[in-house]
Parts: sequence; structure tokens; C-alpha cells
Amino acid sequence: MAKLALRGVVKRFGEATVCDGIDLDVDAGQMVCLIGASGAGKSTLLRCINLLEPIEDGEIFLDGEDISVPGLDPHPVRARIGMVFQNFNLFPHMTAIENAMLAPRRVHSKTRVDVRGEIESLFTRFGLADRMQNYPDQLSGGQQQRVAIVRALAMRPDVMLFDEITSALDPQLVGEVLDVLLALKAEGMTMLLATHEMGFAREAADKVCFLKDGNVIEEGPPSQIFDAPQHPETQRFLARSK
Amino acid sequence: MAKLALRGVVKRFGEATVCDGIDLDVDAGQMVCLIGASGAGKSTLLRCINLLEPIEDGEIFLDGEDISVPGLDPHPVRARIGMVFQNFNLFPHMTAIENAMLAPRRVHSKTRVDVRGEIESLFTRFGLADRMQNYPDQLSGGQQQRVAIVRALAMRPDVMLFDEITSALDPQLVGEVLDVLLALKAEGMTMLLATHEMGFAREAADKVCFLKDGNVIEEGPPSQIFDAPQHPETQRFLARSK
Amino acid sequence: MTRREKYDAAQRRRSLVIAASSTALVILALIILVPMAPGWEKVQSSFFNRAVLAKSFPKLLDAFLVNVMIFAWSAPLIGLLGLLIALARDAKSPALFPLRLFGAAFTDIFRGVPVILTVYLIGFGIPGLGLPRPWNSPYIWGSLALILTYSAYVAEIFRSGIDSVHHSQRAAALSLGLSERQVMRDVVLPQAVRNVVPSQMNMLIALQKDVSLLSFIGPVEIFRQAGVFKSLLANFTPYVGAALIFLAVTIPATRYADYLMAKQKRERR
Amino acid sequence: MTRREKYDAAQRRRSLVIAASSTALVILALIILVPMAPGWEKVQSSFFNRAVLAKSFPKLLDAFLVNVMIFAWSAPLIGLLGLLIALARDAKSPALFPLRLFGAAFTDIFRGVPVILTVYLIGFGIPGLGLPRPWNSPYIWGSLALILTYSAYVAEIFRSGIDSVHHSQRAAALSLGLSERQVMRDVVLPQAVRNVVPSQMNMLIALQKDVSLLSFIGPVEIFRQAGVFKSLLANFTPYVGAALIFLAVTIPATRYADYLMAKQKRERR
Amino acid sequence: SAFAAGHCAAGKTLTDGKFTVATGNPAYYPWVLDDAPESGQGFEAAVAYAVAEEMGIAAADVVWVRSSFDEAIQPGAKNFDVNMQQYSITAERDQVVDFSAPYYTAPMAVLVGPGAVDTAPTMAAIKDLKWGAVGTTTAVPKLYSVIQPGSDPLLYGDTADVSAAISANQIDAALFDLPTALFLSAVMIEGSKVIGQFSADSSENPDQFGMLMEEGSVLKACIDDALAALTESGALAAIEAQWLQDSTGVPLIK
Ligand SMILES: Nc1ncnc2c1ncn2[C@@H]1O[C@H](COP(=O)(O)OP(=O)(O)OP(=O)(O)O)[C@@H](O)[C@H]1O
Ligand SMILES: Nc1ncnc2c1ncn2[C@@H]1O[C@H](COP(=O)(O)OP(=O)(O)OP(=O)(O)O)[C@@H](O)[C@H]1O
Ligand SMILES: [Mg+2]
Ligand SMILES: [Mg+2]
Repeated sequence: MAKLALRGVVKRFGEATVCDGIDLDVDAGQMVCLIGASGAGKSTLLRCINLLEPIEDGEIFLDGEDISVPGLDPHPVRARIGMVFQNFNLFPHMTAIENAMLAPRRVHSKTRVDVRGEIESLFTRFGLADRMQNYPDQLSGGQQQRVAIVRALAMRPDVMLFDEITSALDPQLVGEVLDVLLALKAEGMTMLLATHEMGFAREAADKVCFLKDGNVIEEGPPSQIFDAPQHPETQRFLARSK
Repeated sequence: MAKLALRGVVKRFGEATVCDGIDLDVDAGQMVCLIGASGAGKSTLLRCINLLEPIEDGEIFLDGEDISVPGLDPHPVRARIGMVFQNFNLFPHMTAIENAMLAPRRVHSKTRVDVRGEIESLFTRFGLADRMQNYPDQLSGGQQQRVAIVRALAMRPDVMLFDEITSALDPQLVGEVLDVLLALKAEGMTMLLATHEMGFAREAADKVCFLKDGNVIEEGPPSQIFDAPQHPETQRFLARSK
Repeated sequence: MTRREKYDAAQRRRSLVIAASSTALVILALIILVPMAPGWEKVQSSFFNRAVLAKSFPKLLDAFLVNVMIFAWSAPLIGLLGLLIALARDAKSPALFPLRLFGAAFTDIFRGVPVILTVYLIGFGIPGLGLPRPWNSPYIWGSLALILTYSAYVAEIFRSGIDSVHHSQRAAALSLGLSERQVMRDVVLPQAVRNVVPSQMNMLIALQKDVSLLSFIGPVEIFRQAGVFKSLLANFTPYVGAALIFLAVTIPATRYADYLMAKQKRERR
Repeated sequence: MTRREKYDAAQRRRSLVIAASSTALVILALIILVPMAPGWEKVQSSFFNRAVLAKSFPKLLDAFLVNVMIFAWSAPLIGLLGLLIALARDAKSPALFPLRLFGAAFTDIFRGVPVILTVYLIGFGIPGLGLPRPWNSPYIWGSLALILTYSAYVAEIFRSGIDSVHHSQRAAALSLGLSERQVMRDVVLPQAVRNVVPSQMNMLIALQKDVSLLSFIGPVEIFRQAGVFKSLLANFTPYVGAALIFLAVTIPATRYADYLMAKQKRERR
Repeated sequence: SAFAAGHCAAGKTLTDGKFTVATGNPAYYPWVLDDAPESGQGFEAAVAYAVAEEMGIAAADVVWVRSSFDEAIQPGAKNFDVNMQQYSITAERDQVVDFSAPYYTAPMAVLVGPGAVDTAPTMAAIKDLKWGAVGTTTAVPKLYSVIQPGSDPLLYGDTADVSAAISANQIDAALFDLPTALFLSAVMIEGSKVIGQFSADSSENPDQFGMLMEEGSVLKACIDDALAALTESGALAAIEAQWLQDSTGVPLIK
């Protein structure tokens, strides 16, 4: 059974249909990359999975349970799914470490002391040990992005949704973040990433899905998608990135 | 004479020194790429050049004129320098096209009718023809980034500062934006880019500057920096990105 | 119809039923329970006296014109002055420190001093310095007192709105070459004003009622008129009449403002 | 010293000089010019009468204690009720529509009805329904009237603050698994409240003065006391005395709040 | 009990054995002197003590409280037995509260500021003045019905505000009861003058001051009896002569 499964997911903004019946499976412990043109609906799809946008039609299953039933209490579901936003959305009134401690303290009712050690080690792992006490406005773009990752990891979800998590990182950091993700995967984390970095997708993904016109046009292991794309749209999209 | 020249620029945030006496020259019509680790001070340097942050010491020359003289009226200077921010900073109360028309209308006192044609063609060039009437909150990350570029270009500056302008773009768009930049360069635009995409820097830059610890540690043509870096720090930084 | 649509429709129906029934319940309870209190008849005849209302209402409406008039010329001036003071307080350059000082002093003083003193001091005091008629009119000087006082309040609200716009917006606008004034006008203020519409509606509503303070220095507006009736008839119903007139103006106005805000919000995201 | 530091220092000096001299000029002008007006002596003896001030001041201070008391128990309740109403109006789920309706009705009514009517209606009307002493005390019911009225204003301000927090903040907090209530408490409200501090200071200051409205139903607070002196001595100086007492409280309070806000702002970016 | 055994007021007062009288805050000259009714100085204070004495209540058992007009007419329980602050008896007020028999009949008088002292005491002349009055008094209906001024009158909260408006030259004339007008012109407003009075008895509903009591007051009969006795014995007239200025010098307005 897939950890996360989408069946016929439809999402509209007014007249515009962004997701037009998307089917997608992410198995437990898998890392799946969503690729597609800017505006293809990658971010929207991630937001729908995290129940931040109501979907017009279709179902979303987490561990076989339909989490898109209207009227379902979304909070416990969201606590199992971590998300890193494309534009970070850090809380500007909290320091970096407070941002990261919020969810463990509130959702898992832990004390600052309980979680501090674990979170500090996360910050260190992302090269942010000396920035923990800064407010988001005092951080560089890449630092903010890493704080957002730490914040999402700190709540120990079993599925993570990452939206362009390396866009503001230098190559060295991209490598380091990739290492962290692979370590997470080794620990059994299920991950869905929206990314524009084809190199990253090729290196890390178990499966790549190409999104176009509200549908998954083609999916498969990176070797197949990148080296032998079947669909002409996929071929065209990837032509430029080689 | 360099179009843009920095001499001993020092910038501090409280105790922390972000720029520690930076010297940098950008010749007219050149495209210079700033590379460096996350938090190295790339964004800060661009903000200082655009006179958005006061510098503690040093001088900044535009066309040989010292624009960092305390007390100088910064507005005409800024009108000659365009800037695209790392996090876009679009105006949320204006549609995409209103965002782009603001500066020409206010700074160059043109009417909407005067500028509409030119700006619409810019939008089309960036694949945004059908998004002009959307508000920023209704745009995807990559769409916002492109609107920010259009907005900065619309005021027809002669120097452009770009901060990570391709971070939210898919590979195909990166290629197209690069084409636009090269076209601008052909028209004589001087450009300074902060970027993490080494491929982009290698392909487009006339000169690459590596920023570390508040200084330009190494600079030179991309071939030299990427293929034969001299400084051990540069070597280490680039090791991972190959 | 998808299950989402079905669910939404059911929710809407259910909440309408709850809203209607709970409202009905509260009203019913008031209608049934309150009259059971021992003193209800006395209270009713003091506060909800039909005969008194009928007698006083036309004159109250007449007097309300005075309020409307004073309100009509004061409100725009308050908005303008309030905005200017807010801008003065927000001036960034160190050379404009005196302006900031002036702004702070203005708000501190005119907010801190009770309106009624300002009304007396300006409404009686300045004419008392020896102005000839018609320049000593209580309408002029009373309005000035209101304008000064309310500007101070309104300025603080504008300031909070300006502060709530993220500084990166200012930076982005400046980077386009806009002057400080253009940045303020085109980028910061539109967002700031939008953020404070409800608070400024507060002020408008409060002002509409505080126009009545001018009655201390003579003008017979709706409150004075209600007070005259109250004294003559020894009955508080005229105040209820005045309140009805106020509500008839403010509720549609606030509902409309809310509607506009909600619409704009929907359109922009 | 870099040229930037030199320039900044020079600017600071210059602006201080300008501020000091312009302030001095204004004050001088007032001191010299106003007394030249023909009616100045009369105005001075009506409004700035030393003997009257000396006579009335101690009693005004005594009466001010009543204000302080009423203020002290009303303000926290207003803050709380205002916040609750704002939260009710902000309730998102369609099932909570009745709550939203209630919130809107509450603000519309208590903002729209003149305070003074609310004070009469609740302060005289409810006790008039037949409550025995001490439960018919004007202090209790008058305070309730103030609390209801001011909550409506305060709620609107909180609401504007909540609205001014970008919705992506809510989304980010929800995505962490926080409940609606935690999102509100930990993420939205802290930013919202910060955005509306100046507006809420407005309300505090206005409340401090509107405590005086209770005098309509009996309590002799500073304004009634000043009014008594005014009537007795036919002199407005007691109001000036009252204003001085108010200013002595509000100016330090607002300056301190401003200082805290500025400090926080500096620290966070 | 302080009451003579079996006196009609016994057991009917707010506090047994005490007679609680309310006056204004402040209480004005010449109705109460120095805002100190306990001294018995001033017309209304003296009348209160005379009535008390007549009812067999010792002066020491007269308790003074303060009240505003609004508190006097509120629908709930009152905190006084009688309230004296120049309340004019009107039919409408009588429906809400009780009034005693009148203790004074007040003629209305015209007070003019320094700029209008030469105005002739005729209806035609005073009509064109800029008028003011205290909004809570019966002077207001008199002003509208009898004088019918040419321009809208301005209305104020109390006599002090009217005085200030006259001083600021915002109004020319104001309508008061005669004792108040005389007091204001003599003491409060420099250069002002009482140019005329309306005959108290001539108008169809003369302005008469009565003590105000709670509607349905059981005390009313006793008070009325006491006032009747005081009128009978000439004591009331004596008090009036002692505290209120002789007003025969003020011309009648024609
Ligand atoms: N207001 C501030 N107060 C304190 N420190 C700040 C402030 N703004 C930036 N910094 C620090 O200055 C350093 C440089 O930031 P800058 O944004 O210029 O980095 P960058 O090179 O653009 O990094 P990135 O590639 O991640 O965007 C960072 O370490 C950041 O934490
Ligand atoms: N609130 C909205 N109203 C209308 N259209 C919207 C709204 N939000 C998003 N869209 C549109 O939906 C489409 C998908 O947006 P989305 O953010 O999911 O794209 P994306 O694949 O993440 O793109 P990018 O790679 O540029 O981030 C875009 O065309 C966008 O303009
Ligand atoms: Mg996206
Ligand atoms: Mg940066």
C-alpha cells in the first residue's frame, strides 16, 4: 500500500483548473520528485496534500486513510506531514530556534528543554549553529530556507513535502542538504519534492513525475525520465536542461 | 573607466561585519557574477550598491561619480540601477502589470498608455502574457520571480543588479531568461548577478567574483575560476558543484 | 456534484439554521424574560415610550442635520491632518527630526487632553480673545477642536498601518527610483490604509457621535435636542430615538465597508 | 571616524539645533503674541487661573482615584472581551457562521449606539428592573456599559490587526500541525497585536477619559468634580487641572510604549 | 424615632428617622450659599429646614445628598426623600415623578451681554438678539414659544457655559429664572444686565418650583401639608424675602 496516494485530484482557482484529476503514488520510504514548468501546479499540489487548500474533487490517501473527506479534522493529519514552503514563510516575530521549537512544543507538548538539544543539532547539521538566535529578517535567503527545513523536520513527520528547498542554497549546501535527505530516507522518511534542479532529481529521486496541464504526463525512475523520456512534452521540457 | 566600481566597501550589522573592504569593478556592458556561500553577503552587497543600506566605509562609483557620498540624493541614482530581489518583493496590492508600470509612470512620468505596449511585450517575452492581470498572491513562485524581473527592466536602467533571479525557474525558463539577459547585454546593459547556479555563471558571465568572509577572494573569467581556481577556498567551494 | 460541494452545501444550510434559530432564541428570551422583571413597566416607560418617541423624533431628525453638517466638513479635514501628522511622525531622515518631534507632541497633547477641554478652550477661549462675529462662531472653533483631537487619534492609526507594511516593500519601491513621497503614496499607504480600515471606521463612528460635544458650546445637535426633551419630559426615550438614527447610518456604512474589504480580499488571492 | 559617521553626527547635531530652536521659537511666539490679544486677560482668568487651580487641584486628584479604579477593572475586561469578539468575527469554518454573526451584531450595535445611551440604559435601566442594593450600583452597571461599548471598538482594531497578517503565515503554522487556536495564539495574534499597538493605545487613552461618562449616572469622578468647580466658580481652569492630571499619566505611558516598539523593531531586523 | 410620635412622615422616609434631601452638584447661589446646604443658608436650604421642622424633624436629622437631574428621573429606586434644585413643575414630568406643591413661583428674566445692554425691553426688540439658554431648564420651551427668536438659539449645559458664551460674545441674551439672572449679572458677567422680566402670573403655565419625589411617594401628602402650613403662616414669604433679591426694579417686558 502506498504511503501517500492521490486519486483524481481536481483543484481549481475560479475558472482556472490547476490540477485536473491527478493520480500519484508515493510509497513508504520513497523519495519522489515533481518536475514541471513554472506555474504547472507543483506548489498547489503540495498545498492540497497538506490540506491547506480544499480540493474540488478526488481523494487523497495517507496510509490508506482518506484524508480528503470533507469535515475531517485536518490537524492531526498535518502533524504527520511536514512541509517546507517555496517562500519559506518563517514567523517573523520568532527567532530561528523559536520557529523550529514551536511545533514540537505545541503539537507534541514538549518543553523547550526537551527539544532544545535535538533542534540545536539539526541547526548544526544545516550549518546554522551561529544563526539560531537571529530573527528571519536578519537572515540571508539561504539561511531562511534552511531554517524552514529545520522547522519542518523538527516535528518529526513521517511524510515530508519539500517545495524548491534548494533554490536559495549554494552548491556546497545543496550537496549537504541532499546528504541530510538521504539520511532521512535511510531512516524511513517518505518524501515528495517539487524541484527545478534536474541534477538533484536525477541524483536523489526514486521516482520522477512530470506535471503538465494539470496532469502527471509521465512518471518513472530518473534514469527513464531523464535519459529516455517517452512523452514529447517531457522531451521538450528536458531538452534545455541538459 | 568602470561603469560600477566599489572601493573598500565596509558594511556591518551591529557587531557582525558582512562586507569587509570590498573592491569590485564592473565595466560597461559586462555581466559579472557574484558567487559565494549562503550568508556570504551577496544580497547585502547588492543592496548597498542600490543605496538601500548605508555603508560604514568605502566608496561606490557609478560612471565615475561617487554615489556613496553621505547626504547625496539617492533617488536619481536608484532610477539608473535596476534591482531584482531574492524574494521578489512584489507589491501585493497591484496586479502584475501595475507592478511593472509603476516606475515608468512615476519616475519617467509616462502615462499608462505610453508604457503599456512596451511592458506587455516584456511580459510576453517572459511567458507571462496571460498572467498580467493577476495579483502577486495568485502567481506561482516562478511567475512572481519573472514579474520582478520585468518590473526592474521596465524602468530601463543602465545597470541591473540581479539577486538569484533563476532560483524559482524551471530549466526551460532559465534558458529563456538567460537569452533575455544576453540580449540585454548586446544592447549595452551592465549587469551584476548574485547566483548559486554555477552553470549559469559559467555560461553567461564575463567575470566571476568569489565572495568569502566579506571579501572578494578571487575574481576572473569563468574559465579561470571554474576550471583553474587559484585560491584554496574557491577550490573547496566549487568542489561540490561539479 | 462532488462530495466537497455536497458537504459545503450541507454546512452552509446547517449554519444558517443554527444562526437563525439561535438568534430567534435570544430575541425570544429577551422578549419574554425581560418583561417579567418587577421594574420592567417603569423602565419601559422611561426608555421605550412610544408617545415620547413619536413626539421627539421629528425634531431629533432636524437636529441630526447639524451633526451631519459638522461631520461632513470635519471628517475629510481630520483624515487629511491625521495623515499628515502620521507622515511627519514617520519621517526617516535625521534632518527631519523636528518634524517627528512636532508629530509626537501633537498626538500626545491632543490625544491626552480631554476633548471637552479642547472644545471649551478653543470654542470659548479663542473667540474670547476678541474675535468679532461671525468669526467667533462656535461652529468654526468647535469643529477645529474636534479636528485637532481626532487627527491625533487618526494619525496614530495611520502610523500603525504604515508600520505594519514590511520594510522590504519600501526597499523594493526605492530600488525602482521612486522618491520617498512616491513610495509612500503608491506603495506603503495603499497597503497601510487597507490594513487599518476597520480601525478608521471606529474613528468615523466615534466622531459621528462626538460631534455632540460641540453642544457644550452652544450648537443644538441631536444630543442636545434629546437632552432638552429628556429634561422636559423626564424621560430617556429621546436618547433611544437618537440612537436609532445613529444606527440607521452606521450599520449600513460598516456593513458596506466590510463587504468591500471582503470582496477585495477574495479578488486578490 | 569614517565620513559616514562624521556626516551622521553632523546631521544629528543639526537636527537637534533645528528642533530646539524651532520649539523655542513656537513657545516664545505663543508666550509673546497671545497675551497681546485684546481678550487675553479675560481668557487667562477663565482658563488659566492660578487661584482656582490651587483650590480645585487637590479635590480633582481625589476624584481621579475613582477614574483610576474604574479604569483598572474595566480595561482588562475590555481587552479580553474585545479579543474574544474579534476572534468570533474571524472564525473561518462555515459551521461557526452564527458566531461570526453574533460578533458582527455586537460590534455594530455597541459601536453604533452612543456610549451615553448605553450608560443610561444599562446604568439606570437594568437597576431599574428591580435589583436590590448593592447590586444596582452605578459603578457595576456603568462599568458594564463602558466595557460593552469599548469592547466593540477594541474588537474591530484587533480584527484589523489579524487581517493584516499575511495568510501565508497561517498556512505555514497550520502545516506544522498546530490547531486553529494555537495558530491564532502563537503565530497570528503576536504579529497582529504588534501591528495595532498604537491604535489600542488610542483606545486606552480614550477609555481613560470616557470613564467620565459614568458621572452621568452618579459617580463623582474627576470630570464631574471639575464640572462642579466650573459651575460653582464659573471658571474653566478646573478642566485644565484635570487635563494636566490626564497628561501626566498618558504621556509617559505612550512614550514608554513607543520606546518599547522602536526597540523591538531595531532588534528584529 | 426623631419624628413626633404619630407624625405623618414617620416610617415613610428613606432612612427611618432621617429626612434625606438632594440638591444639585454643585448647588447654586442664591438657592444654596457656598454650595453648603447643611448651613441652611440660601433659599432652598432654608425651605428644606423649614419643611423639616414643620414635619417635626430635627435639623440634625436632615441629611443632604447630591444628585443630577438624570438621577432624579431614573426609573429605579431613589436615594433621596425629596430633591430640590429649581425643578419646574410640568405635566409631563409629573407623569414620571411626583412634585410637591410649589414653593416658589419664578418669573423668567432676560439677561443681556455688554454688547446689547441698550436693548429695549420689548418683544420686538429682543426677538432679533442672538439667544442662548440652559438646555435642561424650562427656559427652553419659553424661549421657543414666547420669544420666538429670529435665529436658532444656542443651548448650553449650565449657567457657567452660558456666561462664557456671553463673555465670548457668541450670544447676546439668555433666558433664566429671575433670581439666577440677577445673580449672574451682579456677580458673574461683567457688564451684563437684566433688561426685563416676564410676569410670572401672566403666562398660562407659570414656572413654579416644586420638590421632586419618587413617583407615588407616600411622603408627598406630608410635604404638601407642611408647605401649606408654611405658606399660611407667612414663613415661606419671609424666607423668600431674606434670600431672594427684591425684583420689583426689573421692568416687565411688553
Ligand atoms: N539585519 C541584519 N542583522 C544582522 N545580520 C544580518 C542582517 N541582514 C543580514 N545579516 C547577515 O548578514 C550575512 C549576509 O547576508 P546576505 O543576505 O547578504 O547573504 P547572501 O550572500 O545573500 O546569502 P544567500 O545566498 O543565502 O542569499 C548573513 O549571515 C546574514 O545572517
Ligand atoms: N490564488 C490563485 N488564484 C488564481 N490563480 C492561482 C492562484 N494560486 C496559483 N494560481 C495559479 O495556479 C498555477 C499553479 O501555481 P503553482 O504555484 O502551483 O505553480 P508551480 O508549479 O509551483 O510553479 P513554480 O515552479 O513557478 O513555483 C499558476 O499558473 C498560478 O498562476
Ligand atoms: Mg511553486
Ligand atoms: Mg541572498
